[in-house]
Amino acid sequence: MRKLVLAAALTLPMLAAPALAQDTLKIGYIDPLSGGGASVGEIGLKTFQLLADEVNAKGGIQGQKLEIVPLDNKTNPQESLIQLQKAIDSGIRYVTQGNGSAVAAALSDAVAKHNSRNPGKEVLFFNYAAVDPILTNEKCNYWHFRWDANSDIKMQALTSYMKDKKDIKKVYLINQDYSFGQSVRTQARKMLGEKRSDVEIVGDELHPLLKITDFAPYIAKIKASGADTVITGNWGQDFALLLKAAADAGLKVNWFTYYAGGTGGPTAIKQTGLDHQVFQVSEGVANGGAPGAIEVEKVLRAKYDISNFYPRAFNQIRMLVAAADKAKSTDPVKVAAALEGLEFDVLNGGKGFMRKDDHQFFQPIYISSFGSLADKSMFDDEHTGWGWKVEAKVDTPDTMVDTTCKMKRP
Amino acid sequence: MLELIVISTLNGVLFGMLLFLLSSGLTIIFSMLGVLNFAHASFYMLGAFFGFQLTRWIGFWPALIIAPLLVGAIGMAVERYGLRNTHKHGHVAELLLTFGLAYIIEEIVQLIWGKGPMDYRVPAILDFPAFTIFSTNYPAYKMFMLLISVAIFIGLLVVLKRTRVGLIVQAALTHPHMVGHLGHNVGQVFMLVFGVGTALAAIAGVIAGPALVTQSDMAMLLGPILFVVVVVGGLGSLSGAFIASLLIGLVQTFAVSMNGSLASLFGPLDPSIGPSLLTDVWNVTIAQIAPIIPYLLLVLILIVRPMGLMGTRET
Amino acid sequence: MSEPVTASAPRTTRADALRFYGLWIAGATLLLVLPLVFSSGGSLTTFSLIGISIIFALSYNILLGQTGLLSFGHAVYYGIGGFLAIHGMNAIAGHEWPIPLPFVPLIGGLAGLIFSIILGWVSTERAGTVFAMISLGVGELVASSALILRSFFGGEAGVTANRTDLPAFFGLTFGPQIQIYYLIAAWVLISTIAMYALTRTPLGRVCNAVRDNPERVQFIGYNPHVVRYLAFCFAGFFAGIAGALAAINFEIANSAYLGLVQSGVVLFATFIGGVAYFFGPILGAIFVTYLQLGLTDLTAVWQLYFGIIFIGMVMFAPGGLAGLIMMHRPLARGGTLHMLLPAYLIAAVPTLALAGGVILVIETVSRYIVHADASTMVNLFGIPFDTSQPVTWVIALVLTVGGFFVARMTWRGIAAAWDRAATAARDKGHLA
Amino acid sequence: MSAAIEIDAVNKSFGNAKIIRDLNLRVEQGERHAIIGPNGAGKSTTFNLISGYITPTSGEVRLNGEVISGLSPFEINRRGLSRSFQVTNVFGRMSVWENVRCAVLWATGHRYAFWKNVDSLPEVRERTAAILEDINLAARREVPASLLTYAEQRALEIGITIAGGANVILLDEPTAGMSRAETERAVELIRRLSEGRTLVIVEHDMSVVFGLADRISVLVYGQIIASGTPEEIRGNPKVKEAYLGEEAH
Repeated sequence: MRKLVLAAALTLPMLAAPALAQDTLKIGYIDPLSGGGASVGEIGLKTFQLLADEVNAKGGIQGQKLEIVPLDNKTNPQESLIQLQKAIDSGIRYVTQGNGSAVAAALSDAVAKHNSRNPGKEVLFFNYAAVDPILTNEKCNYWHFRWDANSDIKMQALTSYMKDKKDIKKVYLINQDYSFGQSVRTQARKMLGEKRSDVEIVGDELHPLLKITDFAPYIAKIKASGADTVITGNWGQDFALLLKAAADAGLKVNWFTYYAGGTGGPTAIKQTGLDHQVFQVSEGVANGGAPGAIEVEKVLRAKYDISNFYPRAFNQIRMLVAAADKAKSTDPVKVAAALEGLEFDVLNGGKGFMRKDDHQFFQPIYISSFGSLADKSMFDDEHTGWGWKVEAKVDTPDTMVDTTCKMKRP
Repeated sequence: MLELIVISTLNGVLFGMLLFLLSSGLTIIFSMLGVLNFAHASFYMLGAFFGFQLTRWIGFWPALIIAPLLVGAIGMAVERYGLRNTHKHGHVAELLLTFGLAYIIEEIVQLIWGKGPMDYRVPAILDFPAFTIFSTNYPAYKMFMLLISVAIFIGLLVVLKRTRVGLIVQAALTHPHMVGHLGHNVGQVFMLVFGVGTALAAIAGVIAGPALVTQSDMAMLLGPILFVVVVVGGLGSLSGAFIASLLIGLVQTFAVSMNGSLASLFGPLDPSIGPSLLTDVWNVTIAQIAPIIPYLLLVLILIVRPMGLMGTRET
Repeated sequence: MSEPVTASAPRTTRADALRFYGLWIAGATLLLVLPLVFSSGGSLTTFSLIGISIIFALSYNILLGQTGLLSFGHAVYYGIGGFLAIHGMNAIAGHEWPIPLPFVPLIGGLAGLIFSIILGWVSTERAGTVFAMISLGVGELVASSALILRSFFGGEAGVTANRTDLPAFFGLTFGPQIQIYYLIAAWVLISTIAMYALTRTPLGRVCNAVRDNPERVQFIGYNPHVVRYLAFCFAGFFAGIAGALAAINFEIANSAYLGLVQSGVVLFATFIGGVAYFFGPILGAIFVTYLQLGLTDLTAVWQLYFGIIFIGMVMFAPGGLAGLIMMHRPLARGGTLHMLLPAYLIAAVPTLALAGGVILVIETVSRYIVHADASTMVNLFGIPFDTSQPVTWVIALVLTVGGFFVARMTWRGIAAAWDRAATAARDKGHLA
Repeated sequence: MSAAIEIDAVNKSFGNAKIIRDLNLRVEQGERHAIIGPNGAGKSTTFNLISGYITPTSGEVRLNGEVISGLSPFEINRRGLSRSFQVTNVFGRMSVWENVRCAVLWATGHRYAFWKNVDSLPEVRERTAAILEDINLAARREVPASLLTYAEQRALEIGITIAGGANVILLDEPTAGMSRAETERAVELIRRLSEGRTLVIVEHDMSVVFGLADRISVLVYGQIIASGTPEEIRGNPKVKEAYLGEEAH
């Protein structure tokens, strides 16, 4: 028991945060910075730090300096809540997170509870990459804002594109067996059915998340089904390994993906030699030609040697500044009100807006394919010499999906 | 359908042989030293990463030789300076040492190579389809993997049957307490056995690295399956490990190619039943539960036959 | 309960009894006043987590320390307790049952107990390696099943509840963390007393016998399988309570509760604390939780330090922190502890240098490789080092290598001093 | 009244090796019975068969008339048979006091109780204390068993064996490795403790055997070749040839 006192004495200086200086606005960045997801988390952190520099160079937010506080959540919901608590305890009023819808759901829930129990100390949660639709539908809440297109929106855009591709006849769905993968699969079935009832879904596979080391058996199944197109929400190693196995077996199909651009993805595509046969649905790539995006891409590559994975992070922080300007305050409650319905010129060109009903941001969505580059000035990825090429743009109105959210406003 | 069976069988046997490369070393180490090496899959991972790095520097073929030697040397050092000193604290302490070691190796690999997947490629000379069956290619590299594992399997048999150390190992497999009577060089034999066991795991790592993903979590993914293999086969039984490796390799490969569920067998449930445990169980496909089948098998085997398929010892 | 922790014979004196009860009262008082001394939100969170971890580690020690069962799947019962507590809270709120929050941990405990009763009989048939492997298999099985049985486990996202929806308890709503802290503290006290009491029962004693020699136990009338099974059930019960408290604290339960990582952490905590003494896991839980929370802020490679500390403990101090402390007890009783002091002080210098060197090597390598683009400055004990400078590499290597050789010499000095002190104590009749 | 132990046509094979061949043995109530025989004759195996450590391949073992072959060791123990081991087999990390107390618990009816404080059970305490007095370890009660001297451990082994109050006691070479003086004390102890109980003892030391036993059985190659009083055994030519004669060489 004596040890307890000692430990407590040691704990105190560490967790008792210094009084927050009024001239900085801190955003708690809650994402993995150690463990399996760290490489992704670090990229996000660098992106946000770049953004903070940008904002501060222009005089900050309402005169306050913007600071990003990295908080390592080890991609674990429980750990995220500890980090959230830590952030709140040190006076942070804005948190952002992106990796893992499970984490986002936990954070969203915790932020809502905190805000209802601690009026006057509200915290806002900015979600930059967790795409489970549930967060802006059944589990929506007023304090959560999402800048990434959720998976339904992406599927809406993807199927809008596929509608006119008459060579697509047999589609195979392969997804990770968890909430995101399941929503991809359900929506693909539903939306394809609505837009292309002639397309046959010849396979619908759910495989365990991040546990498969050899996708050869799955590829054998795809091959046996005679599919000409595969739709997958797979990310990380589940994507890289899937493509690797496909290349090994000589499977020649078109791949419609959500996350082919993630770390390791471009390398895997290049290895398989599938030139412009792997498509990705996203809010844009620098090769799309928007001047703002190109500029940012250059800075990120020069400074950190990473590509811009998160154009939405730019939309997010710049919109925060805009909302604060509109509200003439950085008080989270006022900023939240200002954000609702706010329109914004997005990084990759075009208009987007934060829908008031569910706090989901809508923006133009691009379908791009990965392969050899016609133009030398274009960006390649992961030093493969290949890069993204925009195939189609789906404008904001065509990406709209309904929401079941019944927002409870304070 | 037939092509699915042929391809799945080949893949299953291949995965099984890889498992055997690891489980054989694990089994021999367990028989000799009485300790289940929790870090065995970590040596497999080290093999893959060393293989990757050496391939970059000096090419794949030298790496195939040197990486296992390096890993074997590390294994010997672990035995000499780690396990031997911990032995006096009992088997639990030894098991915990290897448990901690698995943890540290993963962290060091992450420290050096980062957390992302490595760009570890199949050597160009083997990068072609070996044969095409019903329009599905089977990569030559996988045939090469199969060949290597079979060659090592045969080599292992020869060593066990024909050499002095092999005889000692065999004696240890059947009569573990006999190991104590080896005389003054028992330490050297232990060290050698640990070195060879970890080197075998490293060979598996070097050849599996390009075919599967070379990433810092590969040990964590494979480790538990490995224990399933040695326990299902029977702790301390080489033939059991062989059978269990193939069994689990095949079962896992075939399971993913099956879409059957209770719903497809008996028809869907009445939709008026809302989401519940029943609907979960009813609708889950065999493919979905493929990765947990080994654990189900483990628990079943241990209930029915606690000493494993071919085991003679109960603990 | 009439004796201090380790004594065995029933020679209870008044002084012993006083000391014994004094210890518990001191513990209770400490739990009571802690938040008054450290009142920041951060400390409350930390204390709450430590409390949960203490119960969990103590429950694990019923297996490892008391009965000699090395489990790699203890988190199953922790997680089940957590999930049932969440579902229980939702059910209570939904049906407006008059059950206040402080009783919810019992739901978790019972859930853990029931699952142990179901899974335990098969698991405990054998001890040793087989038990360890079954626990690993069952752990993986349940953790993976959690992702398949979505309606109950909520998939990746887990299940949430709102603890303030439950009926108030004497005006307490359990919204603020301070109320949760006291709820956890109360359960820590209850569970600790209960688990200590368990060690003083006939079953608790026979558990030790099974740990030491399961074969012989059969020849004094006991079925070791039954003994292991009962111990397993108790461990499951208390793990369930810990899981329920975690669920109450976080208001969420997800599959990570059940997983191998959680099982590994409790093994670390228990072992580092020391399995041979009842209070060992308490120390371990405090230490490991503290490291988990604290190291993350200081270094990106905290898990590596974690592993190194663990391996160091396994190799050099298998008795854990408690073992290290209790080693000194005979010397303290004999009044010869001071004889060690000079040797300790001399050894401290090179040992700290060694530790500093190792830390510097790790941090330098980590900065050099992982954060090549970020700041190259490492701040060690207030001294800044630039990892891009060769001089830092040289310092790190000199500290590590030099520190090791000098430290090894001074450790021999400790051994010699120990012998002298022990001999002196024995002369005074304080060592067996 | 039935015999304390009856072994009826028991065989035990390990693989192809027949260790026990058609063994028949009868130990009467209250008698001190010694089993002697050369190394490898199957003496320890016989004990293992009686105490349930191993089960016979064929044949039957009866305790007080009840068939016990096939039962678990703890079931046999609960029926009143207790045994010691040739290699000391105690609870190493527990104190002497704890060792004996654990052995007392089942017999005093406390079994798996988790609702009683083990320290406030007077009959357990008294019985443990009495046994410690009996085996002369009262002064060493706090010492962990693994730190005892060899002779002390042997005494503790006997203490644990008799603690449960079994009326049939099997002692496997209780004096092995002891000095002459220690052996004498041990024999005295065994004589005292076996008062009013049935004792079966395996022993190499002939002075112990002939000093202690009421009856002696000679086991050679898994078979009893002779059974009788010490005098009968001493005069038995078969025994002389097979066993005593051997020692004379």
